[in-house]
Amino acid sequence: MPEGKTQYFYSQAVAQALDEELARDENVFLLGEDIGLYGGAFGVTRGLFEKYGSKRMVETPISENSFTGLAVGAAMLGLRPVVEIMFMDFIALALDQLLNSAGKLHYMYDGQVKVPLVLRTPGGAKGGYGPSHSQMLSNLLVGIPGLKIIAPSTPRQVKGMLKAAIRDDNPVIVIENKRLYPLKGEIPEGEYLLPLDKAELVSPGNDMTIISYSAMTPVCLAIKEAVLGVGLDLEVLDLVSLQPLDQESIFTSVRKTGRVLIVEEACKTGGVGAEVAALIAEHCLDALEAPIMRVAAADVPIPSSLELEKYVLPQNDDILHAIKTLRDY
Amino acid sequence: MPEGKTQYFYSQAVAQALDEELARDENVFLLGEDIGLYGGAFGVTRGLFEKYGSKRMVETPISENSFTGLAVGAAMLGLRPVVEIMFMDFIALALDQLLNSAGKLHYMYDGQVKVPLVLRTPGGAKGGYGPSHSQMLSNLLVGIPGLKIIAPSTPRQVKGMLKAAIRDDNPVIVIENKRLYPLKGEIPEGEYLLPLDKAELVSPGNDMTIISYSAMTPVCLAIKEAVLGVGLDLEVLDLVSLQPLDQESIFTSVRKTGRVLIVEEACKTGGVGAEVAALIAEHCLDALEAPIMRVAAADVPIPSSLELEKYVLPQNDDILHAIKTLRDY
Amino acid sequence: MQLDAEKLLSYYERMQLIRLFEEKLAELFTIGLLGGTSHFCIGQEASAVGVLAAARDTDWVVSNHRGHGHLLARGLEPARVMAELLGRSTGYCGGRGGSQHMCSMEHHFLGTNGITGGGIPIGTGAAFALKYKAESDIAIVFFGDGASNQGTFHESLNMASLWGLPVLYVCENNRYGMSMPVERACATASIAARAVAYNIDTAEADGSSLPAVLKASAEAIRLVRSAQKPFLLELHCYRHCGHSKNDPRVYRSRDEESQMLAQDCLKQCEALLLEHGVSSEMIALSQERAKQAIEQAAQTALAAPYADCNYARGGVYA
Amino acid sequence: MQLDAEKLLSYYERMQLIRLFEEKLAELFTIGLLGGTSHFCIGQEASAVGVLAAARDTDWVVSNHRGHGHLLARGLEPARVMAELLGRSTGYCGGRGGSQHMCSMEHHFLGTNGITGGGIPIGTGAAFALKYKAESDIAIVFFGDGASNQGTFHESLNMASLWGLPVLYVCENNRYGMSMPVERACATASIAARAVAYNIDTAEADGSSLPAVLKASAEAIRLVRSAQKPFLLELHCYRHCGHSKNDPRVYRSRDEESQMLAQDCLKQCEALLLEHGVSSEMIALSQERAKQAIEQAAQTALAAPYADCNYARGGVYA
Ligand SMILES: Cc1ncc(C[n+]2csc(CCOP(=O)(O)OP(=O)(O)O)c2C)c(N)n1
Ligand SMILES: Cc1ncc(C[n+]2csc(CCOP(=O)(O)OP(=O)(O)O)c2C)c(N)n1
Ligand SMILES: [Mg+2]
Ligand SMILES: [Mg+2]
Repeated sequence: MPEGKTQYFYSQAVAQALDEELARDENVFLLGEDIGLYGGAFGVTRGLFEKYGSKRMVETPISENSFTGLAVGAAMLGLRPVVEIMFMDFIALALDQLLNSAGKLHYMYDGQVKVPLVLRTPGGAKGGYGPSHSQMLSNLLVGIPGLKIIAPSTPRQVKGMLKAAIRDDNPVIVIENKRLYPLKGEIPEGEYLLPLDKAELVSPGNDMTIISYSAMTPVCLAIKEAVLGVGLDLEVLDLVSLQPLDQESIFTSVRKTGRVLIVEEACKTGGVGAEVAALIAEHCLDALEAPIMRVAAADVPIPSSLELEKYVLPQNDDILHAIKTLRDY
Repeated sequence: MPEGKTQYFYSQAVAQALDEELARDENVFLLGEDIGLYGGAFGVTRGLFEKYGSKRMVETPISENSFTGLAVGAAMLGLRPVVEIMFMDFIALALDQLLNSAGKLHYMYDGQVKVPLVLRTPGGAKGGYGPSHSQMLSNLLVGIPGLKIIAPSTPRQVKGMLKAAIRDDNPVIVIENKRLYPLKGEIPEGEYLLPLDKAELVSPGNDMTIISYSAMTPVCLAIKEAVLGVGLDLEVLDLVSLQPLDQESIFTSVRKTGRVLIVEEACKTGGVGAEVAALIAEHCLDALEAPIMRVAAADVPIPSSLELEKYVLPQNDDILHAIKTLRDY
Repeated sequence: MQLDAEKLLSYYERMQLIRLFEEKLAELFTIGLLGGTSHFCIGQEASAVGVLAAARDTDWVVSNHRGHGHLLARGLEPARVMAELLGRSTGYCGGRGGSQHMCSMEHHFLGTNGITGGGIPIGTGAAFALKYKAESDIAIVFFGDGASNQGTFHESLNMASLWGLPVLYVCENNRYGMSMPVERACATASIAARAVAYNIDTAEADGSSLPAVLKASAEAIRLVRSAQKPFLLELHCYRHCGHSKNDPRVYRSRDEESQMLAQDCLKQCEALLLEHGVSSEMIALSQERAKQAIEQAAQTALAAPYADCNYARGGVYA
Repeated sequence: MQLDAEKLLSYYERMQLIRLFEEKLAELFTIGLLGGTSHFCIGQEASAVGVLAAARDTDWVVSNHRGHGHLLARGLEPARVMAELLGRSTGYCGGRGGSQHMCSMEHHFLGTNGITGGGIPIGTGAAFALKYKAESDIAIVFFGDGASNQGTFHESLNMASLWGLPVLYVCENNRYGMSMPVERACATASIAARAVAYNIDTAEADGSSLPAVLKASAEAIRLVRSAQKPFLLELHCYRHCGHSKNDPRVYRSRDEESQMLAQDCLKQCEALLLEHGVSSEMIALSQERAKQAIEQAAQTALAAPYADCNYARGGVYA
């Protein structure tokens, strides 16, 4: 991290993006529970209500399915709703409108409509929130046609991508992360946008590719530092975009290192990691010098106890163990 | 197919299982839309209302989320509800209760409760039903901890497994298929149960493993016959159980043939096929003589037009093409 | 809304057009030219035609699975609606949508919808946008008695009321949701009675009487537009046909059906035309025009091509 | 339900126990011994204690995210509830559930629930099972004003009414859903008013008055049990605390809060005890007993061990 430049929290970066887009385009409005004076469960939208008022900052009753559907209808008529689902765990309630409306309308109505909807929601465990407030549910969403899905891991990424998402004419799910909100990072001066379909090679290396996203990326970067000492040079690739996946970047890295570990906070089975592994096994088999490994949450609910939670979520030791296995293969 | 023995439709096999379990255990009841006199959208429950009456055959208002939740509550108190969701596409409406209640309660309440719930639903395209009535949504469900998920492909399988599912103390999703309902097959005489966690080697072979489930299994079996002529001996493995996956059977077959094609009706991205591929790439890499290939539906909504639908769903030609690619690799 | 003979005849002709359109579909099903499934509104034509006659062309319409009447009443071309059902590239959605997923933005028709209750929040969102942009158009959402049991009904009406959204909810209560009689599915005697829970004004009308529909919806639309708040109009109607293809209608009696058929909206409208001094010959001529239009539409649609492979697999993102 | 001094004192002590339990939690949060989040019911103790005092021990209870009061009023051991919150293996769910996911089948307590509105269909399903098995117990479902905006409220009440299910819906209307005032979230003046849409009988009562809660819920429970049909009881109450940890309560005034604090259910109950001739000393003694119980509970809970790794990763299937 370069010294001297201003560092912002991830949550501030989200707020900046929202603020700038609200100011830029009056068709942009926010919709969700307690996003007004309260500022949202994690304080992300704090201050925006005072600035933009109740027309642009629409606080809803607790009706996830219908306010998401309402946003779809509003988007069809040209507004650009930014929906907040307070915890990602609650997205299941809104899934019908995402699956059967938002993702399908542009295609099934033959391009007559666009659904420029953004849905922001924090996934991941914050520590002790328990089974219904801790899940990283990327698995549920990836594979729903018509959705774009991003899971930025840094303040810089989330600001530039959220702004791009709001300007994009498609439904975009922005997976934020409770553990990322209080992390700091540099944000470029002035306005900038980032593409929604590119992975980021956050740290090049030669010996092994670590693929991760959301809050697991900083974890993997720290592990990279840790294993430098034993002479292992990891390449850390942050997926950033979960749908579409940036296959080229993935394949390039795998072809370079020949060894792949995928690290995610979601449950192991049926997730983004599985898709990435399957793509690699289809397109880069010859480059592989070792099995494709995945480290992810155990396939159980996330227990409330802080102690138990640790055994369910991917831990540094799990990652280190997998790295060692791959190295020794 | 052996001659002389009685053949039953897949839909009849489902009905037989329901009938036998309703007769056996009075805690078993059916719950869903239009399952009474109407017999369900596909006639599967026809005749059961006349036999068991309105206490055991509970017709619901159109309230998928809550009647699924109601079934969860009833199951906690010891009943054994068999819920029908009329088309699998509607399961998104009930997903919260599956994700945050049914799948979690036994674990998060520390084993104090069991949720012996069965949810039956037909997935898949029947031809021209369009974007909201044709989806195979296995992708949405696989990876939800605590659920068992099966997708039987024959009358024999579905009868024995549905009966076992009803007796199982966990929530079990039974994915039926509109295209399978009118297919015939033999059913053993007398009562039998089949395990919920085993794949079935439906046709052994030496040259290549084809892994499929639900309505793609008969398609793959037909293709096996077709390519025998060109000297290719396919091994067809029907997953049957999508969660948990029968890893041993998968790995055994892959180690035998060294070549794998996964065929599914769901969208390609993020699905069961990806998980199977990922498991193989982790556990059987050395046995692979060619990339792992997948044939699945395109990642778009399923168009209504019968002509267009063909281009989106996996077709025989796609499968044959993949087989050729694998063979020539 | 004044109802002179000329207007009445034109509404009658549109209702007739809808009826014949679906009878033609039934024919095409039978001879195997039409696949998939669809839901006819035979018996409910007055509701579609009446409500949409009372609306502005620029008001936005959201429909449900039983939408052919709404589509044709809104003025979409029968040939292109038929083409959509036949999966042809000239259909309103190029064959991608079909009966339950058909949209024409040009007609301010935001789509039929295959998810029961799924269109209710979408229409509410359209009203939200109209209010946001301070436009004077309103949203009109059609749904059935069965759909009023979905959570979306409750959640959406609540928001519409809280936020004063200009939306007319039109419940076509045809007594059944598929095979389920409304009495066994809704714990209240009427759907309108439910609106109390959201502080929304309501009216009920005989959905088989075109004048009653016209009157009630003109009044309701006026209120919604001027007061900028939602309204629920319950239209009591009946579908003479089955729920969808191959419905033997075991859940209701032939007696009930013939009683209801006697009150058929088209028959009622014919009687009214005669009262208004329109001759039988003119009525017959009108029927003939509708028939010709449908024959023509079917021919045009059947002659149209299918789109190709690239079209099927592409276009998921804007 | 007769309310003599002795009973009243025992209810008071239970309310006191709940209050002190949560004040202890606040302490543990502050010194970092407690993680996660939880929602206090400070101010709403009379509702939990009153309703459950009127219920049978074998009636089945479903709670929501704000469930400590319901748990303790139901007679769960404070030490084991606290242990659950602290994630210890002696907790009712071995630490897996925590505040929002705690269950004790032994107490016929079907669980707190972290999904707003998620418990409503579950409790309705419990009532379904009770009716199915022809048992005389009923189900009691606690939820808040905010939860009444979820589709599950609408869908579940409709089914309960249609099928005559023995369920008491208890809406603890504390005027806010998180930061959202009920007037901005519900289009009706009361939650009870919504039950009309499902043909369900209702009553409203002052949730800060223990006698009022006792009376209203005894009556409601009697009705539900005897008539085998649902009932909605709306209890008007107030949480003096924030929604959860770290809530600066910007959405309401300190003035409002102090007015409501003056009507605090514990204060009211103390006055009533004095009226009933219970001396200040006896009240003080009761307070002391509750305090000791909580201190003891906290010590026991804090001394308990955590479960191990295998326990965390196993046990997902029965
Ligand atoms: C979410 C969902 N559940 C169930 C269905 C199947 N279904 C289609 S129409 C229908 C009945 C709808 O009844 P109603 O709303 O009264 O409309 P009607 O068919 O009578 O016009 C049902 C159950 C569906 N399409 N979507
Ligand atoms: C589905 C869902 N949406 C949102 C939340 C976040 N949340 C937790 S409690 C709450 C407010 C609930 O209000 P109310 O039902 O009135 O209960 P109260 O907190 O006032 O006791 C909200 C929005 C949640 N837990 N679940
Ligand atoms: Mg109906
Ligand atoms: Mg509240």
